[in-house]
Amino acid sequence: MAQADDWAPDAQSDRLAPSDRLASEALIVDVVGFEGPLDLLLSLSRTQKVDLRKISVLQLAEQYLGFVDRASALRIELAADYLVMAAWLAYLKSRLLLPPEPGEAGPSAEDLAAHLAYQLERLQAMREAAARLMARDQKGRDFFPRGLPEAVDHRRIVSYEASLLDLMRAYARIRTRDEFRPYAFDRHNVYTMEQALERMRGLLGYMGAWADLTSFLPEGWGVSAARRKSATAANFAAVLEMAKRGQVELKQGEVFAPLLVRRRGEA
Amino acid sequence: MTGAPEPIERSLFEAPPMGEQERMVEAVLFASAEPVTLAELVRRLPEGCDPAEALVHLRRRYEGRGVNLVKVGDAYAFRTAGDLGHLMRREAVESRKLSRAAIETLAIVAYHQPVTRAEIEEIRGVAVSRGTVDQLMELDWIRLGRRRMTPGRPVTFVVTEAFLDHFGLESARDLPGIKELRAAGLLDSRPLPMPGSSPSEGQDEDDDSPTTGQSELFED
Amino acid sequence: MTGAPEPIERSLFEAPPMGEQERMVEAVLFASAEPVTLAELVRRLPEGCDPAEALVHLRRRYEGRGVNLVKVGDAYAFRTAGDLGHLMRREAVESRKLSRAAIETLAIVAYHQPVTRAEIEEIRGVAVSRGTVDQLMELDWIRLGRRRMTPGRPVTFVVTEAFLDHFGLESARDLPGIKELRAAGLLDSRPLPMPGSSPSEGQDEDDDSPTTGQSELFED
Repeated sequence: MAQADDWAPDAQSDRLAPSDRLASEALIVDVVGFEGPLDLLLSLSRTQKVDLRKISVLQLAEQYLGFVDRASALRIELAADYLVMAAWLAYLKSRLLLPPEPGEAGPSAEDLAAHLAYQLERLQAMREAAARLMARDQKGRDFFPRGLPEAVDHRRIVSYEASLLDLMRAYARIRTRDEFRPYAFDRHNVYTMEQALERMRGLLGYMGAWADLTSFLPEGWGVSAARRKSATAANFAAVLEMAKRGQVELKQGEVFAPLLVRRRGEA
Repeated sequence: MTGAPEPIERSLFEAPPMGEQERMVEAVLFASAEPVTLAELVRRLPEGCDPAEALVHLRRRYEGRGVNLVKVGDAYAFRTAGDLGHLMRREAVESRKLSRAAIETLAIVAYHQPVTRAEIEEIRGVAVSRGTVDQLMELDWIRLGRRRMTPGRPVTFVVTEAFLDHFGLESARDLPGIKELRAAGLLDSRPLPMPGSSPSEGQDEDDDSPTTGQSELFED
Repeated sequence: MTGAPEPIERSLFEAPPMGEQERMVEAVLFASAEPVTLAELVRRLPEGCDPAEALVHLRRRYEGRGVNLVKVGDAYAFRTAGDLGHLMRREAVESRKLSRAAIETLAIVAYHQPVTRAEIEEIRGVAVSRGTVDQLMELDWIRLGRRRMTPGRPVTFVVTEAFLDHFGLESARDLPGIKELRAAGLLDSRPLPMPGSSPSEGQDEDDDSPTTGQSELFED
């Protein structure tokens, strides 16, 4: 192949003529433009201009190896998968050229070559299929659904929506949180608002005159600072909620003064 | 559809035959999100068309059908025939996004079923409110499973057939694992901040309106 | 409208005449932007109706009109005729441009479904990039299928009804050129001559037994 010959490595790659430089730049662009070795092979195979089933894998291997040589001569970093493919093609090439070893097991070189040709043909076929798919009439572009869906009945049924993607992301979010941050949620020293609300509701009946909110700390939560803080905050949130519901009244004489609470309707 | 024979001597930029114009008006009215005025039809149909006449034909065509062509102000639209309104009941569905607490709880049940409430809390790191579980049970996405044969014999939760149906799964085992999620690019490998510690996390919570957030915490 | 005189001695719960059933199906389908399944039509029409037959009549009635009755999977919908798209430009939604990788991945899922990620990579010869699957799932064009019953039990992907709806397909069997591709053996999961020796198989993904690939979906 002429092309393969052009790409043969030559010693003077350090001093490139302008035309060579252009060529090398084109090569860089090309390498970037390919989606991996199979894509590159498919492009190279087009120069043979034959049915992909009748393609010469030997010729293709040579073209590919030439390409890789050329790239390395131009000091283009090729991704590992390009080099893996090069090694495999070199192996295949040698197997195709040499007579099979007597008693050799495994698939013949022809089988391997045929499979590569099949892979290329299949990739090409899927590309064409993709193009045909996208060329179809598409909803919202070529044909349209009802623009004014009717909702006659005003009875509202609430339906909660969640997609599988939401579900998986939620799970992923929880799991990765654990992965990256050792799970150390200290529930022992956390008093939740729900707990506080539950307890304060029970105490509602006993609330008479104005009483300091801090006097409602649950037993055992006033000793350590962390526990006291958590319980106070929870109690505070709980009485705010109860005040919102009209169950208790709150007052505070001045900033930072004790917060007083009593049952609503208490004289 | 084939009206009078067409006069052949007219210009190249001939308006399409009336049958074709009727099709066009039909399609435009169908796809439009609002009633369409005659002026708008004139603008949208090819030069030389007579949408007023096409409307007359179209109106007649839909007479007595399940859908009628009606005039709304000075615009036109298709509407369900008045006597069939009772069939339209299911259209009035209001969809809401599930709260973050609910979707996380649901995810844990799906991935870990059968799972007890304590285990859900262990995994989420926060208490699970009764409202969340109730909501998921009401949606018929989770149900009670067998009791766990451990001290206290806690109840477990499992997902339902309705759940599989809604999420298009054949079985809960078809859910991808964490490795697969990451491999498929569904999962950012960057660690996520803890709730409340970053603004981006704050946005996540925004889909819960403050009222639903509250009532979930303070359910009776 | 008034067909044969109605026999009065028949039951109160008699199904309405076919012409009336056709009107009902017409109204329900017209009112919905999404395809409506046959099961849903049965649910919504009065007891004893035969929406399947009504659909046959209705489909014929709308043949060649500006709006057509189309089948999407197990569901039915009215859609404007494909040749009139140019009139609806105002309604057109600017769709996100899909990358070449996304388009090819979509095609591979559609033609090879159910297909594993490893198989998609094997066909394209490159890793499925992060976000590609994500994007296609977000569009609701692909979803998870059943896990493959091979070592590692990898998840599979299949296309959705929304995909069929978007591309105006009745079923995945109607994909352009699928018969020819199958006849040419290009949809087979052809076994490699020697496991592990093929270039694109580089990784340890050979856990999928290649034979299970096709048969599942295209059994008929």
